[in-house]
Amino acid sequence: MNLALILISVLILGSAAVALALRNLIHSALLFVGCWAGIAAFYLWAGAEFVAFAQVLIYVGAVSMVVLFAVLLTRQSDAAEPMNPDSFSRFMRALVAGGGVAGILVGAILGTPMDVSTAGPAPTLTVKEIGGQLMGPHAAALLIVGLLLTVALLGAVVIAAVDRPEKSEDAS
Amino acid sequence: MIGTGSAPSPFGQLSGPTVRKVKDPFHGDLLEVSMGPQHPSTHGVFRMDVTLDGEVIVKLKPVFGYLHRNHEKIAENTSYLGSMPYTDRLDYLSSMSTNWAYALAVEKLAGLTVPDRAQYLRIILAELTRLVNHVCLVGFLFNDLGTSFTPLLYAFREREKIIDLFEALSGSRMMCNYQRFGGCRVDPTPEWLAAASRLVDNFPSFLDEYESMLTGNEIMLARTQGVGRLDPKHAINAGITGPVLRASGVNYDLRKVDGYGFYPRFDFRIPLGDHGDTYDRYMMRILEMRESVKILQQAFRELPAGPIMDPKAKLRGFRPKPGEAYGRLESPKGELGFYLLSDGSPNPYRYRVRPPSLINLTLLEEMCLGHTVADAVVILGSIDIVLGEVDR
Amino acid sequence: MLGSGILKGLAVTAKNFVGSYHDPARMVTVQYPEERSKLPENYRSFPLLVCEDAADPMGTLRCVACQICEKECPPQCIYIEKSKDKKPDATGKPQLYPTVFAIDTSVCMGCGICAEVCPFDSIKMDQVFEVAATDRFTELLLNREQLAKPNSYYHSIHPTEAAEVDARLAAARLAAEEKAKAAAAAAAAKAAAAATAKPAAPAQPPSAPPTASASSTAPAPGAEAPKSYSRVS
Amino acid sequence: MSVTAEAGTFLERAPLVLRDAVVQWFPAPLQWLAHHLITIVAILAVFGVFFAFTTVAERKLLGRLQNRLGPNRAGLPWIKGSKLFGLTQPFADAVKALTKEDIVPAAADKLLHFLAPVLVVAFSLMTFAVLPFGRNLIPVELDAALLYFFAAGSATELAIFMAGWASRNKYSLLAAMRALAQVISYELPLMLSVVPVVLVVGSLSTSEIALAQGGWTFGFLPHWHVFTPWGFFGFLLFLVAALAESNRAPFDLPEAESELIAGHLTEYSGFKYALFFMAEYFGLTALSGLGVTLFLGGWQAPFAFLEFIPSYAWFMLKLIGMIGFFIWARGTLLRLRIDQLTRLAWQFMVPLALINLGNAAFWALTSGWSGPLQFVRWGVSIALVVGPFILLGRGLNGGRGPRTYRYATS
Repeated sequence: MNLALILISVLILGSAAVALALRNLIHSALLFVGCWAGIAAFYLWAGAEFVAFAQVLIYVGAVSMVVLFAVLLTRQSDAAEPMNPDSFSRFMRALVAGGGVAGILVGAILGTPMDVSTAGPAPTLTVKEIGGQLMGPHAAALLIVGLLLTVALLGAVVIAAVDRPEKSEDAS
Repeated sequence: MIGTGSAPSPFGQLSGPTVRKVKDPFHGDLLEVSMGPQHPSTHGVFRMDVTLDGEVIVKLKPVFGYLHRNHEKIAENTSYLGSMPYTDRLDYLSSMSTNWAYALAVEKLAGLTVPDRAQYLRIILAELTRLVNHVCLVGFLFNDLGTSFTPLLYAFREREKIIDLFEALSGSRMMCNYQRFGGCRVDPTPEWLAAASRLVDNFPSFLDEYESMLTGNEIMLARTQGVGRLDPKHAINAGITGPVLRASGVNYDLRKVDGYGFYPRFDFRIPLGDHGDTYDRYMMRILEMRESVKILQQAFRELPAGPIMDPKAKLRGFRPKPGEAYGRLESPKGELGFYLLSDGSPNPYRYRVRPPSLINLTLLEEMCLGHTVADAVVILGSIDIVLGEVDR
Repeated sequence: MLGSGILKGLAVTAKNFVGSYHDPARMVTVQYPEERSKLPENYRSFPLLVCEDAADPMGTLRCVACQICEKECPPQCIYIEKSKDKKPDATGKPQLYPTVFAIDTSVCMGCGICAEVCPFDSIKMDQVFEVAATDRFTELLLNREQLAKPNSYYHSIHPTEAAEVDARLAAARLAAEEKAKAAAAAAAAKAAAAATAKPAAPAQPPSAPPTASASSTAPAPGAEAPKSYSRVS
Repeated sequence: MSVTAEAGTFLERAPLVLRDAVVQWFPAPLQWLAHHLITIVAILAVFGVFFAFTTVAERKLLGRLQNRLGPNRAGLPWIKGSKLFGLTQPFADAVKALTKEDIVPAAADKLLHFLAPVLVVAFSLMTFAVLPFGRNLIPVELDAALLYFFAAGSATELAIFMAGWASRNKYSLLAAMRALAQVISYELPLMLSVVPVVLVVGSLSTSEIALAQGGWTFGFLPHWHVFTPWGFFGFLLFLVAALAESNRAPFDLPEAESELIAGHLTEYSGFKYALFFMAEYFGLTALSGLGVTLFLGGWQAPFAFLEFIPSYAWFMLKLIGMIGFFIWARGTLLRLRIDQLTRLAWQFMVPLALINLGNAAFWALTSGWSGPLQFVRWGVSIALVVGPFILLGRGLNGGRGPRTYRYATS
């Protein structure tokens, strides 16, 4: 196993775990940002520059802002201590649910035929070819994602637009 | 949501806080922000307790008194002449016209007459002070609008020339202490008069350059037009005077109404605004400066020779007969009045100043409701207050 | 068209930028300690006591401790203590002189009223404005030694005003001499008359010179109204 | 992927020759590390001094705009009375910033309060990695260089938020939210004004973009993008968006002294405040560098016969020109209110940037036209942009204009 890969995965998993354990929401949100940066480092290690920079731009730039704003704007009542499971049956049900999800994920990973051993040199892919691919065969997927994002944006605007009466003095 | 349109009569408005009840969770609680007294843009020690709903002002309480120096009580224990230097400290941007207002009140009290040359000199100095004051105001207004000092320094470059004239005449740049009861203290030399008229002649070219730089500026239009609208009825009820009142379209200028001094001899016009917003108040000052230049040019042409002091006037041991008098004039900020009650002793029994800045400040809240914090700063700048006069 | 106002603004600042290199009207900085702009003659900062000659300032002070300026000063920052004995002043008449004459320049606002009301032209306004001091009570409280400045210095800072004052004082001194001569001549004539009628009556003692009554109404300053007081030695 | 020194005047190759010489001293395995370390040291040295003299240049230029002299008294430290026209002013400021006490508010979040200035400087410095300073002088030859530039640039928002939140101060939090609203709403126009260049050149790599602007028609008309209608208009949009992105001039809302004191920097003092100041200037220099690369022909010489001057000198000259414009704008323009600022972004800049993108597409498609069709091409391209500009401008200005005033008759 490659030293860099170990380092990056320790960074990602470590920051995610600590983020969950912290009580201060802002600190955990910022640690999540560290985790996303780790994923970007992972892409860089794998040689996919375009995806890595897109990851940093979108996650570290924008999504982190959304998370932090959400944490700030929602009412934080101080009474929110961690809910420890009050009865044994709740604990068991939580274990079963968690275990089930974990099982499905691990099963999927192990099930797919990945010939890890013959990982050839990373294909040198220029941005132009990625562009060509996106616009060519995968154009439909790109357009759908674009549509999805616009709808999400419009939804956000509708929620945020409070029906303030048009201020009279801005009538000029 | 409160817009200025729905504000009730000003006195009702000022009594209680009209805070909206919080109903839906999205509108969080209101943010109480205290701006001042030590704040870069409040023109001296003046505080505004602003209650914000997000960016919009819901309630604004002006707090002043930090510069109170007990001016009127001190005046009751000083001779009439002794109070004259203190009047410079009232509105420290226009000390010549404040001196004249005080001298006017004392002359009305003691029945002194003023020779013609002194009357002309008083008008020349009052109009020069109006130029200084309006140039300062316009400079500070642009500073509040956010330029990094450039328009302010251009304005101050012109102000320095006029202030140097005051220094050459009265001995001090801002604390002139120039007028006396019955005339003026120093007779200007011909070189002084030549320098003053040269300055006045090329003042309009400075104004043209200033206006070309800023009056058409899109950001200026966006930031000031429709901001801080003042309704003429409210202005009259609150006793507002000066350019702030004329910007709302009310034709009230003491130079025409009272016709004190030799003003009826000069022809000049009074600009009036239609919208009463910050842009109109800014343009009032610019147009008034152009009118003052016309008055000054006529005054320099017709300045007669002769004594500058009424020979009967006594400098010391001045004891006006018991009685009262109220002398007022159109200072650059509005109607500045001095009420004097004499009991025959060398000290006035009661000495009261009608400060235009303080009275123009009463409607600050009504103008700022519904605007953002940035607008409140600009509206305050457009009212042109000087804390020396507000707090006395 | 949107942006034209902004472009005009940029043009004006560019003109000022270029102008600041060649047009003196657009470069107003005076580099203070090295370059100093000339002070106008009427400029006033703090009072000074005029003395006739620099050699013996305390001896030739014009001030006669009449304390008019102390009473008229609005912030009351002048403190005078009269002397017990008298010494002859410029016109030879014995006058009091101030043993203590202190001005608290941290209170004084330089309004010039003391110079205006002084009937003896002994206190005038100085033009010194670099008065920074480290201690408010000792260094800003000027006593009469620090306040006294020779008449020559007064001529250097207020030339026209000093010339007027000197002319007036000279005129007053001349008037005093004529009166003294006239009084002496009258006394001599009386003495002669008395001598001729000496056997008739013993010589009367010369009539005591009428004491000078400094009229309190010092006329307003201004070129044409001469000082209305007269002194007879 | 080291770039070897090749043909060109000696001055042109000097930095590369020097670097290769130094790299030889190191043992083989460490050579790639030395190679990159030298590049980093070079960037830090050059742009550190450039930042220092930008601050002095700003104060002197603003001074000259305002009919006064800028700082001119800072001299050499131990030589009494030596006045070097203020050239050593920045070092005096640096010493002052270092010696000033660094106050951390008691309630502040110590870790984030310390981390914010560090991150903001780090991210704005990282954007220098992809700027082509000279013919072969590009620190990191990346295929997706532009995307990297914007990724590093957008990470500074995080640091601004940290600064605002960690100070535990009502004003700085309010100002941090405003700063974020401004930076986020201007990232879109910034990127949209850059996309036409990528469309025409066909690559995200900044060195290729700079290379594509080489060559001159008739020997004196350079092929810079700014001399094409879509390029000129894209450059204007880029300028306005860059001004907003670096919190300067008409958009310096967060530190608007007339409102919220020093915005999210209220609780910072001493060297941390100087770091924020430095980060703002690095961000400004990086954005100007990008603007120069995309629109003003990067390190290309303006005329053929001026080719002998080394390419990095041209880059620096254009950079100084652009920063000069930023300072000039700061000395003249008023500040916009927060709602006008965001309305300008969403209602004016974004639609115009999209129209300009269409215009660039039109320009790329019609590159084959020649003869009289050239004028038609130019005419259509200009009309495509000026028309919407006037319409949207009238909408934005809301019928506002200088008013005429009546005079009292009585």
